[in-house]
Amino acid sequence: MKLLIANRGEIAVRVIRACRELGIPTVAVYSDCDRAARHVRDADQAVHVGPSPAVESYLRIDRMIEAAKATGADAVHPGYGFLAENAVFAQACADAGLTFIGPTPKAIERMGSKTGAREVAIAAGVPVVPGTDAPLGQHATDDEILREGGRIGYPLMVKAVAGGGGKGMREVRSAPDLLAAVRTARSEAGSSFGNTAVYFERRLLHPRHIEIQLLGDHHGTVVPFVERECSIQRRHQKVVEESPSLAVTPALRERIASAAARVASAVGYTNAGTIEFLLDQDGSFYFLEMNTRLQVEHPVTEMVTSEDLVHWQIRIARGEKLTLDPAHALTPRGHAIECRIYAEDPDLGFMPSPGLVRGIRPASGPGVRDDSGVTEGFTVPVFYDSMIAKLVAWAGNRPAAIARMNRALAEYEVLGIKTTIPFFRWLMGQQDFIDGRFDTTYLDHVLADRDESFSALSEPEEQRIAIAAGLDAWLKSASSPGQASGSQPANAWKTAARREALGG
Amino acid sequence: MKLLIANRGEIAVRVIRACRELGIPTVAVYSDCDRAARHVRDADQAVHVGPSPAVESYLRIDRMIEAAKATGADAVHPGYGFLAENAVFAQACADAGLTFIGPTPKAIERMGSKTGAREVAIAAGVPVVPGTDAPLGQHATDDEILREGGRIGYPLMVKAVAGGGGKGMREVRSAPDLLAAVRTARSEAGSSFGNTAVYFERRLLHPRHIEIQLLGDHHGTVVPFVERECSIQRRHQKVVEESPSLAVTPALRERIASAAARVASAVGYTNAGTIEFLLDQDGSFYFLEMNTRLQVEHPVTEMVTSEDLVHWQIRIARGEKLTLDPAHALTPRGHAIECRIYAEDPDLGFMPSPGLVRGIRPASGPGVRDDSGVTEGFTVPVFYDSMIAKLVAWAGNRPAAIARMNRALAEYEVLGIKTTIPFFRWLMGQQDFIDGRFDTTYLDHVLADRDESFSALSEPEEQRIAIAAGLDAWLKSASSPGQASGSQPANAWKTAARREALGG
Amino acid sequence: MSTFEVDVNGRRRIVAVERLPQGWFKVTVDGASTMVDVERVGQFGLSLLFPEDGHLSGTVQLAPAASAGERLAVWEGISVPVTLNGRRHASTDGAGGRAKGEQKIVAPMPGRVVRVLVSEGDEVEARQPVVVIEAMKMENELRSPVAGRIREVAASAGTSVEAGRVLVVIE
Amino acid sequence: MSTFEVDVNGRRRIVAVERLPQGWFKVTVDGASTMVDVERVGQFGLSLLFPEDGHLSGTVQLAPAASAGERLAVWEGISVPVTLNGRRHASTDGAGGRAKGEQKIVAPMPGRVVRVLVSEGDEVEARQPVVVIEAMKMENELRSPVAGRIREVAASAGTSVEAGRVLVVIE
Repeated sequence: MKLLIANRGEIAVRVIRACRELGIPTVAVYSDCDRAARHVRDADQAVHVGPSPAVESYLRIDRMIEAAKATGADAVHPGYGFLAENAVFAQACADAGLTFIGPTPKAIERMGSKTGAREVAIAAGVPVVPGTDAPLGQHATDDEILREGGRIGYPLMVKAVAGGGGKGMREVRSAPDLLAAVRTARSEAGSSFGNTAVYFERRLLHPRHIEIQLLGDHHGTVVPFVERECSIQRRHQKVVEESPSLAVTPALRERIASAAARVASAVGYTNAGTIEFLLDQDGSFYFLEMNTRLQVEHPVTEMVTSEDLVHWQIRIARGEKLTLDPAHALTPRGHAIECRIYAEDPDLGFMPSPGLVRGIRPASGPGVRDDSGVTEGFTVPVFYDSMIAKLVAWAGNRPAAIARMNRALAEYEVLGIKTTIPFFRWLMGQQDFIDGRFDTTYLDHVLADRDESFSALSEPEEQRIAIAAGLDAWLKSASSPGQASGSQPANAWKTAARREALGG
Repeated sequence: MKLLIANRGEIAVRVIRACRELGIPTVAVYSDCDRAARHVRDADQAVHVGPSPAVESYLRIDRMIEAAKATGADAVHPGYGFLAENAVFAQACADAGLTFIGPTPKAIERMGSKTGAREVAIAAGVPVVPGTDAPLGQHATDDEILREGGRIGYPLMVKAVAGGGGKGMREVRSAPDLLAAVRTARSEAGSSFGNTAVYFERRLLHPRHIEIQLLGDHHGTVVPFVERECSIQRRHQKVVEESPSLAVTPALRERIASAAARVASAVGYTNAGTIEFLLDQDGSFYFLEMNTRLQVEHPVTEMVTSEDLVHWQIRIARGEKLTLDPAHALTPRGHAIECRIYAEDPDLGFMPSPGLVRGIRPASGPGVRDDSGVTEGFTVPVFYDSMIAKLVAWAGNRPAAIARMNRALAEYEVLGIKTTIPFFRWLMGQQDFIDGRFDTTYLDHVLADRDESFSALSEPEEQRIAIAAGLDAWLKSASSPGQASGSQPANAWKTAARREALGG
Repeated sequence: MSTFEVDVNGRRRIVAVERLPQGWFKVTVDGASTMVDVERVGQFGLSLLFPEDGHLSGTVQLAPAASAGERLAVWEGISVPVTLNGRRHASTDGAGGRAKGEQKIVAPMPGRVVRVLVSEGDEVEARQPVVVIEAMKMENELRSPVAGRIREVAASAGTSVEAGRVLVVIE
Repeated sequence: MSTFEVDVNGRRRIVAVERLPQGWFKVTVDGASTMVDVERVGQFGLSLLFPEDGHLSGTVQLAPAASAGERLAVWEGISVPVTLNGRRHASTDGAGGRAKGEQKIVAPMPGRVVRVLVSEGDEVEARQPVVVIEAMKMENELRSPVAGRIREVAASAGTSVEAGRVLVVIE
């Protein structure tokens, strides 16, 4: 096997690592701005697939197939995002004789439609969030839309049928806002997914987001794993995930896992996938959607079950049987937490903060796993999702895992750009998070009320930084050529900048 | 609790991490050459304890106690090496009212004498390697020495009573070499440990080094852990350790672990310790010695048992009960391998290769743990053990752990100094290692026969490096101030060196 | 002795640095002095020890940031902007005060301006949203890094902007 | 076009570098040419792509080593010494041959010379032990990095030496 990774950044690095461990040569693809990216350097071969905008590179199915042909790759891993849930891509791989590391095009298509997936769940006897059965097409009248909204009840969610990642999704609290929300969601969905169809779902008031990872082989076996808790979301985007969930008892775990397995089996699902549920305060759970790919948060499952999901993806695609013990997959060992480290400034509303990484020293040591995708000297581009690393802490129990995550965040150094590390340091200290008192509305609520900076330092800490800056300027001026010690300190940083620009 | 770490380098960093996770403030100590060392920077406080030679700094008991007093520390972790097995130090801590994170001075003293430890093992009904019961004092005559040697039989080992780490140890194959070996061992032992007493042990021909980690609390509980396999040694120094051992069946594990627990219980052992055994080809095992401290290789035990030994050391010292399940401690989860990465040049007889670390990018990602003690900009000193990192790979089984270690070694970058990484890359590919066909004599034998470089590259690889060097020179000359592109490439690296010397 | 104006997290401090014979430095921040033992570590790091202040230890990384002349200091996972304004001017009286001067809010990526939330002359608070820009199919609020008054609004809703384009100037 | 003499792992190669209009380089090593797309990454790294040679990818790190003028190239966990001898001299005929010139074996740490295993005029092989030095209470063999002839022995058994002291010169 030779495997082409139709993706970039940390997930491409993750897949390359798995391939190296399995002795499989790898092919990376890259756009203009990713020429010096880590995934390009770590792969055995690398093929340029176009300009920086994703539609001209990482979303170009034809270029991916060409790159595979040019390098003799016979398998393709789509990662997540980009073409990962694109049935046309999976079919194009199959047509070109390439093994697609994922489910069949049919399964992707079936579960990729949110309303289609709901039908599958209903048929499998799995409860779904009350909502519209059929999507509202482009020509639905305002009256039809309002009638359907009234039937579901408020608050409700307007969702794009082809949606994902929080895009094309709007919350509506009362009828007067519905028509505007439908218009916005349609416009977003049209530009993001090329499909303006939307549907409505009742908005549960305080749901947790609980999801079940599963694997299916080509011999009819489907194995569900212990749940992941992904309720810590900002604007419907997960930022912290953990496993297991404090809200799930072993008995409930059995029930949710078996529901997830029923849905997957109903479509003959193969390879890795995840079924997302909303867990209501009364313990009832509802099918939300299925992600027909690997998830960003797969490491927390790996850490508590001792399985390697990417290895399994490749082995399943090769036709191997799932030999893992189903009881083992449902029994968590300790507790794992993942923080998604983004190149964003949490103090400016989580604005993307792309730029040149001047240095990176990821956290390490006992119980810490760093899956980062950037190195010193790489410029985080503006064109894609700005996640630069997944940081995972494992420990024997949840409080110890939080303490370890705190330790890891404090030792993680990213130089030159802003990241969300200060935000996570704050979150790990929040009593509600520590006590597990949260649902999917928690973070947006807390952030809305919050006005302080996440990067606030104590007076002694700020003084220490001022001292460091003063000493830095002193030392730079003292070492400048042709200058007596400290004579022209005002120019110290400018001189340094010139030197740095010259140096490699 | 505030904890002073009476050590340096990666083990000091390891202990600081544990303290941060437990919310305990830390105090580092440092010698002249360690001013900018990572352990100094990571601790909350740091105290200078003397010049670079260890006898003037890290071995100064008085300075350690003073540093604790000066900073208000009330506990001391000795790490390994330096004062870790020094009963006088443990007693001095106790006398100063400091909690020593380790066993009692009495236990250290009792088990620190190799002949005394043999007596404890014999009394506990644990077999020992046939050897002299009483040490041979300074005044033993040549006749007495030769008679005792004849009684034990050849080959035999001459060992310093106070020895450790391969020092003061000599193998003797026949009687004519005995007197010279005793003289050398005595001289080494005298300068290393201030004690010239030696004893003899029969040399097993193909033994494996198997050891049992254990913990004892202050409430009479002793828990032994699954064995570590440490037969990969160069000149009696461990370089690779793993857990579990391919040579140990569950039944044998039970027997060795229970023998280890009997020895520890016989001296009322508390805190972390390790009992080393030789495992003969016929399955018999012999008590070798006890290390009354944490070991370098403790991470492999942590990875296969999900316990944190340094956390436990601190908790035990605080008086907590050992609540872990003994059956769990003896049941390995998967397989872990550790490589000790040294600043040594494996192609020049493993000569120490101290110097300025220009950059370090440790391996990371799934199943990899890096415990490194150096950062970019640190000069590895010539004064101490040259280990700069412990790299550990975990996977579901041994072949997968070896494959992962290979992947991790290939991605580990240490710039500016030579390390033993190329040696480990070679070792991981040796069929005897892969098949588990080795004993403590394996590595020295293979190395003696071997003449090729560990850093040999293929012709295309060397060409690629030559290409990189040529391009580097071209780019440097092109960016030099006041020079036209490529006009004076000969000076490119010299110009660059000047700039690098100027820069921070 | 050299004196610098240093802005940390938007707060200006006067830092005086004096090298002592034994190699340590006497550093005075806003009038209070402390003894510092400093070592460079790597390209951008400084290890600080305070031998007369409880032997405290800490490392500050000072790497160049995206805006020229600014550094991003990293301390225990927290990063804050630092600027160095050079030798103290005799006329400066800003010790302890807020950093002065204009602040430009620029588009951090190519995108489309969705909404402009302020007008010229408005007073804004630190971190108040001023412009909403759509990029990567998500709406992002651009906020003011400081409290101040809007001097110029150079963006209008519906227009496309390149990365680095100045949208709002705050003084 | 610029031409360099590059020693990799003790083997000399002639490397000619020519920039092509589209930004790639034509690099000729000992007469064989290949197309290279190169990017700097970080302080010392170079990412190489060979667009016309199977799209191969690899990163070489070239950091300064302890000996002045030498670099230590790191490739997939293997590090090898690299020196650059500058422009090719018209008289050089060493293409593909062994690196010429003297090699000094220096004490890598302070210690005591235990044994000297060679004499002036001896022929030694690459990696043959030449001096045994005791440091950190362990005996360490110093080996010759190259094959050659011992030109000078500057060490004698029993003497203490400082780090960096030349012990043996090989030509």
